[in-house]
Amino acid sequence: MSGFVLSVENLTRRFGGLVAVNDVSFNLRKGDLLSIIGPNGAGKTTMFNLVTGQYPPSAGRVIFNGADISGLRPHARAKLGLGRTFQISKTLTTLTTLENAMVGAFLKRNNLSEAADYAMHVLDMVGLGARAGIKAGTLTLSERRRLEIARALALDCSVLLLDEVMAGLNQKEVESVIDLVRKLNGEGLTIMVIEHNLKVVRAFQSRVIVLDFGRLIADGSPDHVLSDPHVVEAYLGRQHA
Amino acid sequence: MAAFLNIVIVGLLLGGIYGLVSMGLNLIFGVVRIVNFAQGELVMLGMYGAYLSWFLLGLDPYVSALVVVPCLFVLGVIIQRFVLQPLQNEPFMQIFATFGLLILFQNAVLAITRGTGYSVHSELSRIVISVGDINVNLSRLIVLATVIVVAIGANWFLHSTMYGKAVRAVTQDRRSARLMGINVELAFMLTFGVGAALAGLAGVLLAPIYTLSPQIGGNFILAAFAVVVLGGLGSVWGAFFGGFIIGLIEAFAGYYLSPELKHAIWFLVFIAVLIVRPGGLFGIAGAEEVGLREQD
Amino acid sequence: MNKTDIQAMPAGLAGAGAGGTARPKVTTFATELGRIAAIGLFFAVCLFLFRSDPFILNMMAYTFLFAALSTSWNIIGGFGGQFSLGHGVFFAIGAYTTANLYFHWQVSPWLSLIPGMILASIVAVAVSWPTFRLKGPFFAIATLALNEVAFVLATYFDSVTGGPRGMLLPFKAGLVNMVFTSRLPYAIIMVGFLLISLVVAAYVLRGRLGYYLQAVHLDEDAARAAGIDVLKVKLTGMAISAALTGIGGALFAMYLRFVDPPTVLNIQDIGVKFLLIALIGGVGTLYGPLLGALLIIPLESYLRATLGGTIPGINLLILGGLLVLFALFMRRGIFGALQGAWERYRGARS
Amino acid sequence: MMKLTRRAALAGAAMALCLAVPGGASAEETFKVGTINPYSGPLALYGGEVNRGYELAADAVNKAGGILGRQIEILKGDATNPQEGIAAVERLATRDNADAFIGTYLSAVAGAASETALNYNKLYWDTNALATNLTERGLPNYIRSGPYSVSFADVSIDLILNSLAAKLGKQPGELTVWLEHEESVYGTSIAEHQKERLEAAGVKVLGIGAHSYKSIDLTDSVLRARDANPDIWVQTGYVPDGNLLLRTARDQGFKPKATVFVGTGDTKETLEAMGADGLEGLLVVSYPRPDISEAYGPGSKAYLEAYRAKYGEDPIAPQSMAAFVGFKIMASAINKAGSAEPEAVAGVLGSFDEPLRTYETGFGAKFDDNKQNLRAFPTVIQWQGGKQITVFPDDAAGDNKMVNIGN
Repeated sequence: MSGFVLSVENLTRRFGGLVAVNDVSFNLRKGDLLSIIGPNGAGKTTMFNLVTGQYPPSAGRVIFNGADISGLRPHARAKLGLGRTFQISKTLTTLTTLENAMVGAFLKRNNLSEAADYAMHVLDMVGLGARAGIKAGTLTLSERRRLEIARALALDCSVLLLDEVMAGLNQKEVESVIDLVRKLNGEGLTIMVIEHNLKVVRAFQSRVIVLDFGRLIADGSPDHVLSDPHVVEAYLGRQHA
Repeated sequence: MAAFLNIVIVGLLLGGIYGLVSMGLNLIFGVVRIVNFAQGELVMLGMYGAYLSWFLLGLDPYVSALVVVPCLFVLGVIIQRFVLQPLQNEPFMQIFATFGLLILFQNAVLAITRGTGYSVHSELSRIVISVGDINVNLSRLIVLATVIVVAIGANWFLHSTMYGKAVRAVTQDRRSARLMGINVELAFMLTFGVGAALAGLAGVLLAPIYTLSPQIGGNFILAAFAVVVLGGLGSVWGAFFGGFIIGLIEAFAGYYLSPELKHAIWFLVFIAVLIVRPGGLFGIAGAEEVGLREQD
Repeated sequence: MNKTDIQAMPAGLAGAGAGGTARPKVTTFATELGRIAAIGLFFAVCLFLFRSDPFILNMMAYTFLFAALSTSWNIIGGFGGQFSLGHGVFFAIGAYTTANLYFHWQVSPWLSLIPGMILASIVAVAVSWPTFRLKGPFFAIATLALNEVAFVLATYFDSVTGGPRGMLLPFKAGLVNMVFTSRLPYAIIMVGFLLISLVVAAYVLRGRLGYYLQAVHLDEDAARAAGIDVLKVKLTGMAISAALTGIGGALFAMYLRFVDPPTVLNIQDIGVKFLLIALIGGVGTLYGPLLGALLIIPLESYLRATLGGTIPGINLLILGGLLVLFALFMRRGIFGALQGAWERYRGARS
Repeated sequence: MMKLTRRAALAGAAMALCLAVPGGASAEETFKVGTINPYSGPLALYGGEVNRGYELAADAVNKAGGILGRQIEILKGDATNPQEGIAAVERLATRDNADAFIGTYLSAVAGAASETALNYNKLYWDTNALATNLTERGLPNYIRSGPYSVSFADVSIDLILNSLAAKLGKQPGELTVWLEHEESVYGTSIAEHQKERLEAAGVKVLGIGAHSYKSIDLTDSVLRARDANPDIWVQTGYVPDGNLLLRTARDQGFKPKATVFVGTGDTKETLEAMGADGLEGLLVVSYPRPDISEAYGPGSKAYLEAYRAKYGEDPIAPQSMAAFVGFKIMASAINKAGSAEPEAVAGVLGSFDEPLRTYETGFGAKFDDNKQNLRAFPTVIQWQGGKQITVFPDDAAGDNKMVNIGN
């Protein structure tokens, strides 16, 4: 348990007969940048939602900063510092960009201007400073993604969970988000990313785990993992002689 | 024992009335995902329609259905097209709009009739069938028969006709229904039209039983909500069985407990169901969730 | 150099982070207090001008009362998006508590405001705790049912509420009894209540609870992801809103000195009027309900005075029409439209 | 009757002269009477009917010299709930400086409106509100000339004890009664008083049933009454619940020896709902109708002619004639007092001692210290062949006879 920010122990989740997540265990140290990949339906999102508390695990535990949070509801986990983003971005459209970030900043701050200042700081970090005053409904897709990240950061989260944050972005936008993630990780933020874009995973040059049919089939550096026969098989299917 | 049997009959007949009134409400919510707070007023308009056709054309109410029901259908289409369609993704504003319609219809009729308590004549409503100690008024029996026919008809329509399947597809997921080439807006207009027509039918059949007043819609809408929530929003059988359950509860509470408290009792049942099983007995699982997801 | 100076700093230095762009101004509670004070002053002048005209004073008292009640409803209905039709129940609780304490134990209405508020909040929380899981129309239906149950219970429990006969409060003039012969003191009390509800609403809106309520209204999942306990936030908003509505009920009871179920629990006269005013003024905005009340209440009594006698129901006919038109074309109400125009004007200018 | 009005006219004329001389109030300035009734909302029909009674009375009084020598002007104040009652009185008192107020088809409105009128020291004369507490609260400016719920209850009990008992061939002690009433203040207060008087007379009250007038089904109320098998079924309520009870009773085969309705059930609305044969024999205690005998209600025929002449139809409801009479008593009281100030009018009330059968409704005028007219009683009609025939009290009935009771 020493030094792990987040550890997942034998996590399992069944939906009726289907075992979406099957006995998955891994640990996350402070400052790690972990990518979770796997074919569609491998259980990535289910595992992600077990960590964020969307639904309780059928078995196994989620330990966060040493505390067992398996039973906590999503908002309680967010309070402890587990920030997350949504694949379909959930933007509070009638509020301004700044106010969206302020909703997160209010977690640790009660004073209005303090929350607003910190929200501004966070918006600057994700490069949305100039767009702070406009209604969030008018932001572009990639800007909305950045706003989601900003809202999570505003919680002073110690671990950031990104759910397919690159989905739907063009190449230039993907690169700018990759730089952002690497910058945040560089500043010491532990990040866990769900991604199925292998180029992104290579760009992160950081640890990768692979899920297939709910099981953890590989854990290591991108080069090692991507050349692992099991992983190739999982992605491309069995290679017939 | 006779009293007990009598109360059961009274409860079933009352259930028929509640079922018929809430059938339209349930159809509209099931497909269009809108709770029409003005449904009671549509029933009231049906009643006044029956009176008008009796007063002007001398039609017996049961015949006037041929005139009143189509008119209500057209009114329903107009309401959906011009009032509710623009508010498709604004559940908040939908409630405001339907409440505005409620006040509008009620006071328009009041302005025209100055609140006179009209009654509709029908030879049929005089006939009473009595079996031993139990007496049943024919017009209530007609209501019961109608609600059974309508429920079976609606069920057959939704399940075995092509158009019915299209409506059910729209119920499950508008986006994919649209992809399948179903004109969703048209489906909504027609469904709201049928919902209003059912209200008109209920109004016509209830006209001989009640004294007309512009406010009578309010008495029905509360019962209709209790029925659809208990029975399950969006399901035809929900309104059907829900009606009988509420009818029986009211009849037993009224006779054995006290007539004053019977309204409070089925409201408490209503709130209990909302909490324990918001989807209702037959409703689509988590109807209250499904109902409200933004389906563009 | 205190906080406000930072905002005025040139772009380069502002913002807590290095190289941060200037933070756009966020309206604070302090600025709202200034505006509310200005409004209070304006109404004080109006009261002074019309101090000898009881008809206008009566109209103003009634307008201020309903502006305050609509502002209170707006806290949970507008900010939090919980469409409640049951606020008439909290209004009635306030009215009956004060009437009972005054009638049976001669407790001064000023004192009985507190138990009235507390009781209203307790009932609000107890009732909405189970129903808050429901969304939009379901919650509205449950509150409609609540209003109906309250009406039946108020009629049935004769000993507590005076039953259908209602309670006629004796005429004992005096500040302590909150009973006066002239309309001016009542108008002053009502404007006081309006200012209190505006201050509370402003404090909520320009603070954490206000942002949390709006987040809950717009997207509950996003709110949970931002660490918001959605149920607790809704209950807090409802408790505050119900407490204020309870005060309104108490003042109404002393103003009328008569409380019976049809008067305090009438859906169209009380329950629906709160949200009708809020919608037409501007749901979810701070001053929308005030604007709505200033328009609707005088309009309604003007219609009643002129048309009421001739064609029965014409005044409600017009209000019903307004409700539909505003829901269709002016969803953000008059205040929202003004705000939109002001932003477009400011946007175009800068 | 004549003696009084001539003296009043003389006093009025004198008053007018001295008013005119100082050139203050010009002679042709009218005496404004604010009429407070629901002219909108569900009860608009009945509010309008009461106001018609006032208009007819104003015409009559104006012909006889008006009030305090000034012609009367009717100002309508619409109020469907207490807060609107306050607003209406405020408007009429300040904007149109009404000299006196009269009204009220709704008791709740009467309470609030009369207290507001007190603020302006204006007289509030009530002709139609029934709630007992309106006079018992001792408001200095509130006088009621019409009957109140106790008088309705009393006449219904007198009917049972003095007429029905004999017709059914039973002593009061052997009679059994079921009291049904709608649950608002109107029905409850009448039913309670009926119960007291019946039990005092030794009659067995088998049960009291309350119901909401908005109910969709009243079968349970009817079955409870039928199963108790009373001789007489008494119901106090409004038109919607009354009609539904009658229909359900017919359907359920509940035929008590006598059915007595109190307050409503005597209008075309009930006839339309049940048809003439459905109503045959139903007794209704309500305001006296113009068809009462000339001996009991002198001038009632003239009232009917005046109503038809002015409005081109028969009275919609009997409430208007009671309003008509109440307005005339108010006019004579003000003229006698020489001023419309509440204390002055209250002062002269003691001098009123007109016997029953003085006015068109058969009312007399004698006020107790609560300023309630003790000689204002409703009469009882019976539906015979689709017509409302006054059958009780006997002298009001003239030669009309009660039919098929108990046989």
